[in-house]
Amino acid sequence: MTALAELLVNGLASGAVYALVALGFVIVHRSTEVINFAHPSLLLAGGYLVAVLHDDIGFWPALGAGVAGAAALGALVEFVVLRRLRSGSHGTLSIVTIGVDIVLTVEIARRIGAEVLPLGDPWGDRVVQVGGVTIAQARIAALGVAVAAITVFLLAFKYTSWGVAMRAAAEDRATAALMGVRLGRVSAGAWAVAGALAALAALFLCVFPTPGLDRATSFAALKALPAAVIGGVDSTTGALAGGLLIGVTEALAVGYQDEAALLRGGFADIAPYLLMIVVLLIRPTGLFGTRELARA
Amino acid sequence: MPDSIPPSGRRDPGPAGAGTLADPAAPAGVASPPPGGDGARPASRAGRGGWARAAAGLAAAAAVCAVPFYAEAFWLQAGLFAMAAAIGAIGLNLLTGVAGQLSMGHAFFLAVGAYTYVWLAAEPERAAGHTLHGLGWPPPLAAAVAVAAAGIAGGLFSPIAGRLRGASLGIATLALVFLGQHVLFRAEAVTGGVNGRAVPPMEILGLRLADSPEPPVVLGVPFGGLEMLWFPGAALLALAAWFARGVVYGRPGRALTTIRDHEIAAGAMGVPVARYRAGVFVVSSVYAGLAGVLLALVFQRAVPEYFGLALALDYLAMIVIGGLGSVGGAAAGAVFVSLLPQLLTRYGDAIPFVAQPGEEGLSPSEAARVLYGAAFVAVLLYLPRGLRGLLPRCAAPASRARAVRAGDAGDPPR
Amino acid sequence: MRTVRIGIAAAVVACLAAGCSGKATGGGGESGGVKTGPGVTKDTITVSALTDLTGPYAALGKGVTQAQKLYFDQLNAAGGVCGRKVELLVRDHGYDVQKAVAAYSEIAPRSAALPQVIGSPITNALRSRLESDKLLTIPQAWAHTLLGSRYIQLTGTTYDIDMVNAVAFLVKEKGLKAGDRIGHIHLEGDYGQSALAGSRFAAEKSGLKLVEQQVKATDADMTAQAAAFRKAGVKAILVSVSPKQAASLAGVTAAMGLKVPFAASNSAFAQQLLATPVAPVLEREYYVMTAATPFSADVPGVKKLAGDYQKAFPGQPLDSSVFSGYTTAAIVGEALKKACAAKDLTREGIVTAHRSAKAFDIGLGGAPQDYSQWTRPASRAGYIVKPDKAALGGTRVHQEPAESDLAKSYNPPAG
Amino acid sequence: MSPPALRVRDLTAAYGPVPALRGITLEVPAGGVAAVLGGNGAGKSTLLRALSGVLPFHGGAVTGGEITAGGTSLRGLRPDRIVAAGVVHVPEGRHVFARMTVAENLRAGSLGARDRRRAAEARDRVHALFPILAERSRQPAGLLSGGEQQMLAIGRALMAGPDLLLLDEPSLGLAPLVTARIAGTITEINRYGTAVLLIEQNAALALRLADHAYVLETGAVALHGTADELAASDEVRRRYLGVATSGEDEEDLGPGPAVRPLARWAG
Repeated sequence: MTALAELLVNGLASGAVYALVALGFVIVHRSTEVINFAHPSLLLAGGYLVAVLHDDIGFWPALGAGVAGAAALGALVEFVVLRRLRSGSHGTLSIVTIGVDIVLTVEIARRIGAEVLPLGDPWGDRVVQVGGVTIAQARIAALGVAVAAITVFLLAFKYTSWGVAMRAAAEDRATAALMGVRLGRVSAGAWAVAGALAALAALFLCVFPTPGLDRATSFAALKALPAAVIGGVDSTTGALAGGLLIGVTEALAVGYQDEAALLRGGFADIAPYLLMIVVLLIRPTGLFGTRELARA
Repeated sequence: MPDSIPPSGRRDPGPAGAGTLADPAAPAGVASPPPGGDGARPASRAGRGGWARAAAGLAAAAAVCAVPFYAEAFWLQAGLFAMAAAIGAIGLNLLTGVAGQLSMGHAFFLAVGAYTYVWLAAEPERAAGHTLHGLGWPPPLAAAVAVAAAGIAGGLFSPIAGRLRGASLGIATLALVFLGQHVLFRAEAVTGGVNGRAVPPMEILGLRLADSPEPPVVLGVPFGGLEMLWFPGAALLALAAWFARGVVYGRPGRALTTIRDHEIAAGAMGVPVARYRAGVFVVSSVYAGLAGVLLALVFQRAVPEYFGLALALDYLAMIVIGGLGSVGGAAAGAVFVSLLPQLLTRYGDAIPFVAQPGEEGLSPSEAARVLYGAAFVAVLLYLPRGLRGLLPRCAAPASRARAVRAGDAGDPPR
Repeated sequence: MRTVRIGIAAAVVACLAAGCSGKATGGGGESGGVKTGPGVTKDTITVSALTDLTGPYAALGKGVTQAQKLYFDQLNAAGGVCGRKVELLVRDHGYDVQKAVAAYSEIAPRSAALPQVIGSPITNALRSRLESDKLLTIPQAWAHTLLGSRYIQLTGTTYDIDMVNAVAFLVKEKGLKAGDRIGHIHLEGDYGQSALAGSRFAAEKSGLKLVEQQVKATDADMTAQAAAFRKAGVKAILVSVSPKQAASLAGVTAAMGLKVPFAASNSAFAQQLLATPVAPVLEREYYVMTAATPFSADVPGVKKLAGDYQKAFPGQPLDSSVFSGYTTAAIVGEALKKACAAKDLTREGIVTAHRSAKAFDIGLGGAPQDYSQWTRPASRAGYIVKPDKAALGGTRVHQEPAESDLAKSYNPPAG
Repeated sequence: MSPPALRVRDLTAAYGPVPALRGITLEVPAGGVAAVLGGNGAGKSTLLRALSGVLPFHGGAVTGGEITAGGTSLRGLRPDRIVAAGVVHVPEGRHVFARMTVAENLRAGSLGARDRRRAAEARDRVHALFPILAERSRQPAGLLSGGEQQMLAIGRALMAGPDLLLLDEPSLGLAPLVTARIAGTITEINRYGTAVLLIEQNAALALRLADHAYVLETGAVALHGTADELAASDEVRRRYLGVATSGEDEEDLGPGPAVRPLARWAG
């Protein structure tokens, strides 16, 4: 029973990190209907900035710089690449982000080289024991930050002008433009927010229980992709639910691989994708994705 | 009905829309040998232009035939890789470029083709500690069935594909790559697991297309496996390109473009949308299967590691760089993407910004990745029709006008 | 239709005309009384490395390649082989099978041997070509499934042997006994599978119950695996994953209060980990099974190598990749010298010369290696080293190379 | 006299190589109502898109001419600048944000307003004009009826406090009763000083609401004049009012439910 609880708690905690990444996908998708395949490189960039800066300026300023830097990089990508492609279809724009990701990832990975870079976080390898369940402090922080970030964005989407503009643009770009919504600003804003979230996610992907940032860190972003789809690519709530679901599924598949032969041999790694296919078969728009609302 | 001369907001004025309905007499593209004589051309064109074209085609065919007599193994192999890639890319372009279904799972169907061939053609053997199954079929039969198997795999997936659009479809197909690789690693009895498995050489009419200790000498040149594979490879590519052009410029192509641009309108016009969507998925998988078989034959060993995400993205890059929706473009993109890293690695010493192995700086592989990623972005930004757009004669005003009209259907609901 | 027929005819003519080409039919011949083959000219012998400088094994590739450059520079400075300079041709494949195969077909026609091939999948993909080209090849991989080819030489112990020795060590020194549970975390793929073959054999022989956890190369967080080990109540953990994954596992188990010894494959440790927060855990109870002599060992040849390497590549990490690169280059160098003495620098001659070494030892520590057969590992004895921040190269010797009785009774199934 | 709410001179526009507008010249006086009539494909929607700067979203571009509104040149401005200049376009087919609530739709309408502090004031006015929007304020807009959606679309545009409202086919697809209700609102809006450029296929309705009217054919102005002149013209009567050429008068186009369902131009 304790074992199950521990698996669940740890699954939720790593799921929270996936949720942060998935939220980045969702925000860009909501405002521009583009699946941002360059997200992994934003994540790597944010993590890299924290890793190289924390020694000189301390962890918290470095984290701020990482978040700001990744946000700026996101906005820059939007401004330099995507904005010039305004006429392209969403599919084309999604494809172009793959190219952006390749270029950025090669450069950052080259800088990281073969190193494993610690991020100098304050949590270290401290853990909390609750009734026999062990959980790393860093993971509790991740859970807290993810829930907080997602709540903030839910509220912002609902109540701020920025949120209304973003939702309007997501639904109908031409009409939003007719309302005086500045589409460029909306989509650059979305990219910046996605970058900031990616940097936060990078932080939690690279602190305990992992030793630090290396060039493979960005692969985690690929696990968040099914999380975003399972939740529904245009739903912020969905990002949270999808992320947690993936985290728990993975933890359970790993934890019980000894008991069930099916789970053995790396099943945990494909479980998110299997789950995604099942969800898509039942609900093509994902668990929380919006269907067209119409009377007809 | 709204004002109807103008095209709608939904049409993709960029790559896809303009690329698909270009002048049917446009050249097939730099890399694809002309599709077998003049069968694909409308009869009215068979005037003087027809002869000129036939002559150009013959020259190209002759040039292709001459390659194995001159080129060293490196170039033959690179060429064969490019041919296989071109076949796969043409198939993907039918699906993604023409029909607008984003697929990031092409690598999966390549793997189905490659491994089905290996399994059917191989004799049972023991290797690396496990027993490998094999049916020992004659290789040509095995290849044909492998290609069909890839098509069937596509058919099985098409119900899922039919339910999804755009990026969601892309991600679902991405899942295929991961699931497929998982199965390849597990199904050791068929695939050989991580170590992969030797690919039985093709045998046509008793002739083994493989290296042998005493290679047959043709006109003074010893013919190894690569030399011999060159000819069927080129023929298959020509056939694949010819058939794809028929699809693109014929009724199915128009139906698919209409579905891509206006699915609801297409349905209303009586186009059987679901059937076309499934059909193009199957056709594209068949192409992938064929490419997979050819790749396996060139590799001589099929290793699951190869059929991963990177390969799937490579194929997407090929069609984007070459030009969405165009057969010649896909082939050109395939040549570009598959040759670029090899050339940079080989001639890296002579290129100023590329560092030597083991030195600091941008290594050849990195330079290749950066160039390829940048080409990806630059093509979409500045060459919406891809490499193909660089060719003269492609931007005939008449065809553009047609493209505009075909894309029109007012302002569809979002 | 007429056009088509004319077309075919013209194509045939063109093909025939093409026949007047001068495509070379490969090297070979004799010069100065020495038989030569591809890759050997009057004044140079070319050997090639297919390495990974940009992919997941970039760290390994860089160290190996630089060490090999160092070796061949030293060899050439000492007069080369057979009056010829030995040139190392390096091609980076970034761990991509297709690039590697392409690079191979470029370099193979002008190479006499391959002192470095990184990546099991790549070695496997090239295997049949290597055999038909008769190229002496030394992969930087230690999966037993690569055994069984006359042309492919694995150096030192294989992963399975290492794990057999590891279990023997844990039983002997860490007090594991029959009925205990022992965990083994391993990567999917060749490396993990090979290690697993050894641990399964050894666990069964020792009456231990093996708890297996497989992970993928992309997994970074080992919390779930650590929890599973704790749940199973393992008394020790065998580690055959990437260094970063090993660090995560060690960190989590320590934080969970699961204090057990770790015995790791040589690829599950990297010096860089000593800069991360898990360093103290690794220094406490982490043992690495390796055939490579640690640079802190008291072996004159290794001390000299460390000095030379640091002079040639200042500031570069000194780890087992350097040792491995240097020794594998030396194996090829020695084979070339012997082949020269036998006046046969053809590929077959080089392989024959290499295969005549029954107790290869060039003063770099470790157990002598037997290269005369290829279905068994060259050695069954490896060092057991411990991470140590203060030690040169990050590790120090915990136990000198020894062949456990368990390893003696183990016969890996050759591939 | 204040400058006209809109002045268009020799406006040309094209979709790629296909010309869509060829030298349009028209004017909407300050506080006036002008109507544009024309068949399918005459370029009416293109004209409005050109004025509001969203033609590029539809693959087209303005290729020549001048557009000024209240003395400001609009040509080449981004849509948000045009909104800020006081010109707001209600697109054909309404295009309410279906997934957002009615209140949020109205809020979206105020995003481009020159003075956002007056959003509350604007909302009160819209609610007064369309009480149903206040009632349904928390419902998703996609669940409104067609007429309610049209009201929302107009209300949303009013949130920006426009000087000139560009209305594209407000009666499209609506029942006669609803159409009359919308027509009444347009007059009401105009009474508060907002100029209106109205596109309608329901020519009778348009001519009743407008002071001036223009007839577009294949992208060019074929006829123009005061609404009364055009209503009296044989050609307009025949082609747009569905009336046989007799001198039958149009008196029964009176307000309210009495509007006669007119034959629509090949819809």
